[in-house]
Amino acid sequence: MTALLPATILFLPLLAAAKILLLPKPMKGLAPAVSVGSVVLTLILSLVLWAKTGSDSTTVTLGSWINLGDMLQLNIGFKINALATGMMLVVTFIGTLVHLFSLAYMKDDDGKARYFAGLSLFMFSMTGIVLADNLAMMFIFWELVGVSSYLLIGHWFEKNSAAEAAKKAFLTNRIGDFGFMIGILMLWKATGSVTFDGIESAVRGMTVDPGWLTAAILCIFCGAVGKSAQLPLHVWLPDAMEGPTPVSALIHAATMVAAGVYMMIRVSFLLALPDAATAAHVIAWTGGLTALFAALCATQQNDIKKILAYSTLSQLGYMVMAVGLLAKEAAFFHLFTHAFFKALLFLGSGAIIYACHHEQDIWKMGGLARKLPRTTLTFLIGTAALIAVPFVTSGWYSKETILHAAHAHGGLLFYIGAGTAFLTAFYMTRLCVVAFLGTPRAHGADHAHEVPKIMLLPLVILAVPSVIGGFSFFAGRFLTLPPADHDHASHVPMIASLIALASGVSLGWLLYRGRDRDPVRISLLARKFFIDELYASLVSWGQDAVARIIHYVDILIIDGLGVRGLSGLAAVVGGGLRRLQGGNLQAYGFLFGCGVVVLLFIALSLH
Amino acid sequence: MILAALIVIPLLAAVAVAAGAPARLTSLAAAVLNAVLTVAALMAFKTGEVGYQLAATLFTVLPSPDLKLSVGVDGLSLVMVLLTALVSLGAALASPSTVARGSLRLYHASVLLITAGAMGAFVSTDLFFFYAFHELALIPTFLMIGLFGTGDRRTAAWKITIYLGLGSLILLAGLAALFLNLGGTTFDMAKLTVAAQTTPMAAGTQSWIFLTLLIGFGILISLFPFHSWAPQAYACAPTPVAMLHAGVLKKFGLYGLLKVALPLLPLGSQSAWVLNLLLFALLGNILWIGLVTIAQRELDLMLGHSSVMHMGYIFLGIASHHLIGLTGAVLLMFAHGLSIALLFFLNGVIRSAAGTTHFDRFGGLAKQAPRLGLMFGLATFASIGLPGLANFSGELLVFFGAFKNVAAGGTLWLPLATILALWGVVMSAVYGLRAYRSIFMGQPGANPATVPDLTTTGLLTALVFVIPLLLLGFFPNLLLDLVRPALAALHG
Amino acid sequence: MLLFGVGVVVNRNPVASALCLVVSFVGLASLFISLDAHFLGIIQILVYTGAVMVLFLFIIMLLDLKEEARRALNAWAVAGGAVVALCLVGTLLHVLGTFPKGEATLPPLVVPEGQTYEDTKALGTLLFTEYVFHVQVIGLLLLGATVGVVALSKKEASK
Amino acid sequence: MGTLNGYLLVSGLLFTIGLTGVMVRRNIIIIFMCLELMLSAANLTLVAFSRFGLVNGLPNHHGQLLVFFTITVAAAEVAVGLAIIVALYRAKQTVHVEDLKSLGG
Repeated sequence: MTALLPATILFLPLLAAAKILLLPKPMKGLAPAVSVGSVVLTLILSLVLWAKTGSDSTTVTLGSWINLGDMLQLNIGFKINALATGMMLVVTFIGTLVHLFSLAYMKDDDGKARYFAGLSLFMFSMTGIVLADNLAMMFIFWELVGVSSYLLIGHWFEKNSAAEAAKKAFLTNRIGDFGFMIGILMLWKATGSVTFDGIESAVRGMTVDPGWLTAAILCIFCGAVGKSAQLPLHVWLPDAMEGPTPVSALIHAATMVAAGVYMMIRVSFLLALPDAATAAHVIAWTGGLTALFAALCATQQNDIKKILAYSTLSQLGYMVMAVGLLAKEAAFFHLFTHAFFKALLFLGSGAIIYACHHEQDIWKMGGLARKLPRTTLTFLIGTAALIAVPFVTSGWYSKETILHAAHAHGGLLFYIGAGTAFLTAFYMTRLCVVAFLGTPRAHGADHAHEVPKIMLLPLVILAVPSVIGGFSFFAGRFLTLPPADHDHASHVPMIASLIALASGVSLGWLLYRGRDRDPVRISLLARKFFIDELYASLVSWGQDAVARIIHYVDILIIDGLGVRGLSGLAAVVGGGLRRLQGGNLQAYGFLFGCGVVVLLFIALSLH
Repeated sequence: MILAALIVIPLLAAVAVAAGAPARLTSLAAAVLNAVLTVAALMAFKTGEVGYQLAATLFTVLPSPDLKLSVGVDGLSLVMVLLTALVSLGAALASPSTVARGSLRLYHASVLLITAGAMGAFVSTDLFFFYAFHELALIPTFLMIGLFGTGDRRTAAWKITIYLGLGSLILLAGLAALFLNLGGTTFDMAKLTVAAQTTPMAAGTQSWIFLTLLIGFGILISLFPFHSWAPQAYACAPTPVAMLHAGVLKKFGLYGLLKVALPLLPLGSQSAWVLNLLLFALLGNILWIGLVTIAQRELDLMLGHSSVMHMGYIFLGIASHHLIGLTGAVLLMFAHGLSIALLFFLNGVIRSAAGTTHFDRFGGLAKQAPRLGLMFGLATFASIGLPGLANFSGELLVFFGAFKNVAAGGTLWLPLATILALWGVVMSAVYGLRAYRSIFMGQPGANPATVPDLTTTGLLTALVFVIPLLLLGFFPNLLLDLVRPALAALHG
Repeated sequence: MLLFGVGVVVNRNPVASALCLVVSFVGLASLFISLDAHFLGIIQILVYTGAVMVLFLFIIMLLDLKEEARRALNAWAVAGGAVVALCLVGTLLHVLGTFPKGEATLPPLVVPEGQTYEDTKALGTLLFTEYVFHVQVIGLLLLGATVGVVALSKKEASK
Repeated sequence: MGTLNGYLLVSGLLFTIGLTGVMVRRNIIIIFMCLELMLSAANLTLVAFSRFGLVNGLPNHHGQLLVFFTITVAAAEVAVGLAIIVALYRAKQTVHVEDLKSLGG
């Protein structure tokens, strides 16, 4: 296979973004068309790529990015296998729908051209991550998705909250990338390669120092922690909801945040090494704790997008946990199904927000089921998939595989997973009951009306894979399903998740049916365990205060002692010399004479 | 003769401006001509060949010791010439057509003299003129800050004069010691390199001379703790001077380290204690100054500090003593030169329109000045090392290089220093984005300053920097292919 | 001659000092002539004793300088001067005492047959051949000095 | 007196006298005269060496030319110097160097 096809898929969105940027002002109206055109084309090309690849795995190199002879070669190359093509389909499919949805959602926005340029830039960067055959190239695009995410979260940059959220997202990701880079360097140091294939063959051929390996894996995992918003770098994701809702659906639900999981799956051969058991353990626990933590937070949020954001965190936690449990197929399976139903939920929430005149508080909605029946229906399908309604939804199958893996692994993680499933069912029921049932509690919801067709269309399209995405006849075409060994598997996970689902839904129903105000108030959860506050004070008291102190020290000591000391010395010496330069000609004459004599003596003594 | 013309044109233009030619037009014409000639030199340069090309001896000053004004470029100096040509073109575009006080002729003539001095320092193949041309560029710099600066310009001018004067003096002492210890018969850099290889000095002598050179060059580059002249000087300097000094003249010290100190003192530069000192200092640059930068509330001071901080990465590349790191350092020098010049240019635009650069006075500027916002964003992203822009490639190579040498008998500190330096990438993102956030995003605070959008000339100026940054971000090999053979020849 | 040189220094009256200087210069000119440097001797008399000294006297008259009031001599200056002078003299004597060629007496001049020694001619030839550039420079210098003097006095005059 | 040493001794003493005068006297005009003395002393040395170091049996005319130039420059110097003294006197009404300290810091 030549590099032409993947290269086209990669660079088409970049060309679109550049073209939008270079469009002259009067033609900025063409921006959406350019962007949508490019994304549709990449979807088609991705399908071609998927069809051509099948179950092969090939690596092709497009060209050299940095060429330092045999010292260092960083290439732009593509590792194309079923994983990559499957991910590409997810990205381009959801990308296309989000572009379509945005056409309506952003119709009246002033910065439409900027928005679509950002979307195209994102598609470019995400494609780069998916197709990259080496860590360096992945890191490049890793940073670039960060930028496009920054641009899109900060789309409404005049809003202080959006500006802050964009900054926060970028900086938090930077912290993760810091670790990622160290991990890349450590792996390069140990194996002499940055390509996945090179590293894989190297670690199979030799033993890497276990400590070094564990540290390297955990450092790489830092990148995933940042991008996939795992504890403790999760804080940016809920704030990222300041961005336009389609962006939240595409970037902060379906694709970019899954990039961390995807990356860990790409390097999962490292986790499978016997020496990496500790690292895998840490990863699994990080995922599990994030899942539980985020689900707890979600139960007390009132902003519809925040609830969904925390649920995203929680589901990502599942995936990361699966990666840590060495069940990479399960992780990718869940990534795949989650992408559809979470995109559906986000676009659905976008439609709701749009219909309710930009109202995001669920307590100011209510009775929407009657006002927006079709939107409600698709939203409910998404919810069903998320809370894993058995047998008929995609989420059920993928979540089941993860719980199976956790159960097989044994220990506490399985119970955490089950508990999270219960919480998921509970908070989603709360959301649906409060928003869709009852009577409108505010003006916006009262005057809500069904959204335009172009917004509804993506919802309907997404509802299909949300349902059938988990069935093996569908999913099996796009990805490697986890080995099905139902004969030997215990039924404990299935029973546990059924119990969790039933109890969660009924508890939610009982608590929230017919309420106008939240009957439960747990400020610890509503305030997200005060982690934001903790970080804020850490930044302001730790970093900023230290920075200010150091600033003064810099002025006082270095500038003070250094420069003042230097100039002080100069002043003393100068003062001494000044006495000599009294302007008295005779003194000059005397000194001149002395100089002559001294010089004479020197000249004589030299002979 | 192309290279000689590169020096002579700005000199002639300076004389013409002083004599009464239209100031802005003449300096612009000289800058454009120089840029064209630089492109011609790039065309004429044969990539991959070792040694000086386009070499010429203009005149012999002394037959013995061998001292002559001769020019020539290898890949390394050609890159610096290109940088000088680009930044001086930008600076010429950014120079005003009227000045509030003082003489416009003096202003433009000084800018041209700085350009000529920088060009001369980079194309000279003679140690003496290498030094002398840099001094030629420094003097108008001091003058300009004192005469045309803003804010507390007198203090700033005195500080930079004393500091850089002292630095030059120490440098001179180091160079003299180097010259004498290598036989004292020639100033020709190529012959000195040969002499250093055939009759190496004792390791101890080398270490001491290297330390002297490191301090001398270090003061010029604002190596921690000799940095405190830089932020204030840049904050007070007129825009073209800040662009030229931060963009080009500061790189002279690094160029000197790469071209003179490392190849002539191979043992001295690798002796453990000198290396440890260097690592300590460069971490000071990155972490200490990084924190100080975070504390800044004014754009010009922040940029001044950030330019000090970024020198740390280049020093890390030099300290790595590995070809990867050295190549990365050169790429970073080039990229940083362009990005900081662009930032100072935009800072100048904001300052001249608003009269202040304090963050509290701004907000949401991207709304009223979208071009400015875009260019500033690109420059910020470049300087915090985002892929797609040249700085990232340079930083990446520096880190790879510094990490590479862990096993090659390098000191234990090197990997740790690399990791600590990597944290600097996070810090630069913190201050870069904070500045962007406070000035261009969010709601305007009380009493906001208004800044008009970039004019076409302004946009053109910015593009002089942005285009090469993007080009090298996507295709770093363009520059690496030039630099690598030269560095390989210099550092064996 | 040396005595008159001392006279320059010790005389309180500037006019007397100047006259002592004249005599001293004439002595010097005679020394030049005794060294067969006739041309320089004449020049010395013409320029120094003629032009320069007249200028000095003219200025002294113009400024109407009286005898110096009997100020207390600056003891430090005198002591310092004496020390430096003694040092110099000591060094001089030491050097001359150890200078072997110094004992040489005047060597006779070797003049080709049928010619007399004409130093003026020789100097003139040299001056306008080998040193013609230097003569030009000196000329310029004198011109500059003239202009400078005029400028200096004129500035005062316009005050 | 016919020896080289004799001439050098005279020259040296004359120089010393001049230098002493510069250091001891306070009248600027006399200081100026003493400077002329020192210059002349140097001239004497030059002429003496020129006469004693014969070239092809003739005195070294290059040395004598240097003396010629020195005299010329000294004349110019005297002219300018005296003009300055006059200007100074007009401004300060004094020729005593102790009263002329405006150069001091």
